Amino acid sequence: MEAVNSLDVEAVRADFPILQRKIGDKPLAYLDSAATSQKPAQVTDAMRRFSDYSNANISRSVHTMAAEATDAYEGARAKVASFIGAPSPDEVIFTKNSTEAINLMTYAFQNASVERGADPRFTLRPGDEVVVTEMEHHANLVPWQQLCLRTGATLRWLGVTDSGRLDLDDLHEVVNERTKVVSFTHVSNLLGTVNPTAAVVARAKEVGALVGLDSSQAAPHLPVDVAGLGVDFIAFTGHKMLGPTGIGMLWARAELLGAMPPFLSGGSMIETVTMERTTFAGPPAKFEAGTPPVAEAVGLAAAIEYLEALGMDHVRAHEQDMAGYMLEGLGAVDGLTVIGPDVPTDRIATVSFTFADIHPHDVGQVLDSEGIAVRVGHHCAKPTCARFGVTATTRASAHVYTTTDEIDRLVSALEKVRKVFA
Amino acid sequence: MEAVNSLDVEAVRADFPILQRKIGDKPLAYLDSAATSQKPAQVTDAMRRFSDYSNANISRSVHTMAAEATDAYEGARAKVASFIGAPSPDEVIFTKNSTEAINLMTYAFQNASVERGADPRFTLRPGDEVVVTEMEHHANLVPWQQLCLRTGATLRWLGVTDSGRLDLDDLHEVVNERTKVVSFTHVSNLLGTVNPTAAVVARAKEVGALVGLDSSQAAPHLPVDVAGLGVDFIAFTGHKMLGPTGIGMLWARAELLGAMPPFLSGGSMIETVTMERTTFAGPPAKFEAGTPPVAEAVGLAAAIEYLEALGMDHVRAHEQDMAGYMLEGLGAVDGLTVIGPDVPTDRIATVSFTFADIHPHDVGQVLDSEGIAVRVGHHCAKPTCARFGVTATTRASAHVYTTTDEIDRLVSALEKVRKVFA
Amino acid sequence: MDLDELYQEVILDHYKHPRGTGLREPYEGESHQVNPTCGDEITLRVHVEDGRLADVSYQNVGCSISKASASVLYELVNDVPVDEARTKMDEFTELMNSKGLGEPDEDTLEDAVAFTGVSKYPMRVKCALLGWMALKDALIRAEASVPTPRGGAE
Amino acid sequence: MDLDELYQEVILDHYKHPRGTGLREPYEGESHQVNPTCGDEITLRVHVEDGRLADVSYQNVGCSISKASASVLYELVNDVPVDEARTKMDEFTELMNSKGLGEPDEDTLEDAVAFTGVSKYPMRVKCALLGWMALKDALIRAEASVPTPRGGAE
Ligand SMILES: Cc1ncc(COP(=O)(O)O)c(C=O)c1O
Ligand SMILES: Cc1ncc(COP(=O)(O)O)c(C=O)c1O
Repeated sequence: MEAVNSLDVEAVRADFPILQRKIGDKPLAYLDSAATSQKPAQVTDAMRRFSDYSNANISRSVHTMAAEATDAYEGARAKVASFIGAPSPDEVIFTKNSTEAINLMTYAFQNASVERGADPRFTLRPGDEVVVTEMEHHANLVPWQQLCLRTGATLRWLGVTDSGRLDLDDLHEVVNERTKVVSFTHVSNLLGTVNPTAAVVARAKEVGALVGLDSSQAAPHLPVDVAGLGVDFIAFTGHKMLGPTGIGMLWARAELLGAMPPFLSGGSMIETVTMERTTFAGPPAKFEAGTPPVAEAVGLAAAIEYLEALGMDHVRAHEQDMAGYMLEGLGAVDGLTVIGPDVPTDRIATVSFTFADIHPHDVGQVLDSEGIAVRVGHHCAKPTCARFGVTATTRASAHVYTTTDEIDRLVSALEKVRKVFA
Repeated sequence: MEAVNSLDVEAVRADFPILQRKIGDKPLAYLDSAATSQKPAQVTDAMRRFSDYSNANISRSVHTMAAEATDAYEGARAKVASFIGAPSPDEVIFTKNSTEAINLMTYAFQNASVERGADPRFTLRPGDEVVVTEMEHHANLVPWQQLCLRTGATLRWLGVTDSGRLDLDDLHEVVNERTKVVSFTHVSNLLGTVNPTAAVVARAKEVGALVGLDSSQAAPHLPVDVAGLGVDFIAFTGHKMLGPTGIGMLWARAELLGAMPPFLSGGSMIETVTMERTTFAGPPAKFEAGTPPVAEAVGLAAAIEYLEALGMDHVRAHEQDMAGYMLEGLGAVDGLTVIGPDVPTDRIATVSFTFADIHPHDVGQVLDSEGIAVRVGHHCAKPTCARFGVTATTRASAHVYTTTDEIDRLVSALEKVRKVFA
Repeated sequence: MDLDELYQEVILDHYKHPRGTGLREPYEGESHQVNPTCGDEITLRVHVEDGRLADVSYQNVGCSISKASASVLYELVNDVPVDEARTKMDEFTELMNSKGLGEPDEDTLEDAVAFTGVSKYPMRVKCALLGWMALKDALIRAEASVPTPRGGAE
Repeated sequence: MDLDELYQEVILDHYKHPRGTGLREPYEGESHQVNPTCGDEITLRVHVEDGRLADVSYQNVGCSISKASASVLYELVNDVPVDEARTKMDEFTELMNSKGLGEPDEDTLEDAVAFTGVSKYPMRVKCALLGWMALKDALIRAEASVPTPRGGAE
């Protein structure tokens, strides 16, 4: 525990109207934040204010509301940039979610591979290699698989140890001079592991590969500093960091964005268009075709302000406390096996487990009857499940509003689960 | 005027909080609905209720809120399907906007053209032709250009007459046995023209080409019935039809969606995933990778309910009245030239014009000082501007909340514009 | 959240003591189905003789609902004329789509009436239907004489 | 919306009577710039002789702000040492990014101080800067001796 947990969780909870909800006659214990977080009133209020006062399309007109909307949208971009220590707001591309952000990268490779004069860093041919890990969310696996299928490149991956850590033993073999890009998860959504990015990034740089992170589960819980990480790109998503659905982000180095071919095309990403031919605007516009999620950007900016006001160090400390408390509580339950690191070091409070022979669907159903919301299933990480010999797990996950009391309720409700299926 | 305009515009206006706004000391006259429409309280309230009560990620868990969120999201899909007369909700794909919906189609062709065993209707080779028109929004032009560039197919287009109608004289030459797909705008966002879809669709079918519509400007104002239109796909967008930003829609025939390769890949669109290989879910999931815009779908459903409660026939009648009133008012302004049809038949109340030698930026700026919001520029339709020998126009556009009084204010404010720049 | 309504005694009993499990020979149609949201799987075989389902055999991984449903399926359609099995399949599917409002016929659906409560839980309806989807598919394959072991998932 | 603050007399005068228009020879650097949001364009040439901007010539399509700005640009930098022109360019750019808070030096920026009001209108700042972007680019091209008429837009 690096910092003292000084979040005033009760004050935080007062900002989240949904936490007052009851499930049947039981108060809600929302332990499914890794799937999507709840949103404080500050976020929904900001969006409502925007809709009711300044709503307009951006960048394209001279009227007052259009100027206000453009300011709000570009202000959100600047807020994201400063949140992750990006040198310039122009390095932040708004997408609809993390998944689109990652696909934007894979299609940069795919398109570069069929276009003339493309930057050679993005052209893939048979013999070239792409590296991921065995603990990826499908969002950072399937797009790279598809890319390899369409270009003839080879997909390779780093394994996972029995304790749920990245296996770096064969790092030098897997990431080698044929590797053109390494894309790996910053924090695993199934195992909760915070990965040792430095070693992988250093090796990628050594062989001249591009390297990026899926920070979908990192940005909500840890300070993320792209300069310090030394990576070329990261993807993350609004709805997991107290923000709205419908918005995600890709950050990439300016120079890289300049070299990448466009992905989605259409309005607002062009410089000039004739029937015969189009030239493109520079980044970030180049990658933001069509009307962007304007109100969602406003909500995201409010979410980041909220996190910043709490202080990301405190957010992290609370997360680590919750991780420790969960591991302790769950660890004491008979017949329960944690899948993932069993210590709170380099880990978030997202804990997957199996429980006796009871199927996670059934575990989740009984927990729901107690008002406890957890996620059950493969968590969009089927290969990680397969690695641990299961088809599904039950997963509890925390955020800034999570209390030890909610975790206690989870632990004791597991006894009820056992009773039903014994 | 086919139906009597029986919208109670004052009652409608009371539902739109933003219409109470002042610009400086002038009441707002929002005549920029073609860029983005305003949202009634019913829409923002529905989203707020969802956020504060049922917010959860969809389809992936068994807890109560996840079930409610899934119901809300799938309910929105069913609502869209019935709004456009689609035979099944599974034919509706949620995207982030129209632009993504159209790119989903163009990437289906691009991906099919490099994948083995793809449906031949989607494979493009040199010699194959793609047809658009000279009145496209960039969203329905640039993606097809890029597709042609990447596959070697040829882009062709139907022209526009001096009065702003689709030129069908060479329809049989432009759409021919080499044509694989025809994608054209249902209603022009610059000219306001409602296109005669039947002739083009019939010819496309005759030559065995797929045919689709960009209905971004149609769905907000006219009843749209996909069965009656006889097309293979249509794209449209939430924020122009009283709904939120961050959500758009692609409708396509079920059989076609089944035959198309996936576009974005990641979570929720898979059937099974190993490190080596992925198989995909059926439509619509297949095309909805990642966390979708859940709250936005809720808002969109509320917007459609709102439009349905008004009645699309009445919405259309009001639109046509506004078109007639605008054309009459603007037509009487000295030195003003309408670009587009000068009669309200087959036309929406989106009227572009040039005014003396005064640049649209300057027109728009002076109008803004009178509280009147119009759009100025090329409206993401540069080739259409070029066709009429201008680089930009001023465009006024209406929606259900537009009054004749606002149009009167526009007309008289033009005299102020003239005074400043005379 | 009335748990007892969902986890009826009958369901828990079929879950704990599934009937007819195991993959058996001979068979004319086989289907493999996966529930993509949770990864649950079933492989189901049908052996058709003289218009009867002479054997239905299966192997599955899944939750109590999907396992109980497969067990009940076995009881309902094993050694039954194919037409009658199809009728039961339609009845059960209808019940599952009834959102708790179905009024099943106990004479034809027997133990399967216990699934009425499941139909109130949209996230679990897929679990209950997984085996039946496999049956439907396996019957089609048997008829088309496509006995190769390929299901929707591969 | 104080229109007079935006459309100052000086600006309207330059708009109605632009100075120095037309494309002239000789020139060492030419730049073509487009404002992608509105389609406004300018082609601007520089003729550099002995470290001076011996001629700045241009042709443009655009709004009052972009036309007046190009005309003022001509007055400010034509027949001025290149270094001094660059200083004025930086000063003007800074003024445009000042969001209405800039306090321009009337001695160096002359008529251009009238653009202070424009800097409050984010949508119009690009209009005011279009000519200056062309000047910057044309000077780079002149120095690199890349006099080919290619601008950012082609
Ligand atoms: C005709 C037409 N097509 C496509 C679009 C693009 O819609 P969106 O920006 O929501 O993607 C628009 C609006 O901008 C339009 O008017
Ligand atoms: C690690 C990780 N990557 C990617 C994603 C995908 O994010 P989204 O669904 O917002 O695209 C998620 C969450 O679902 C995730 O946990």
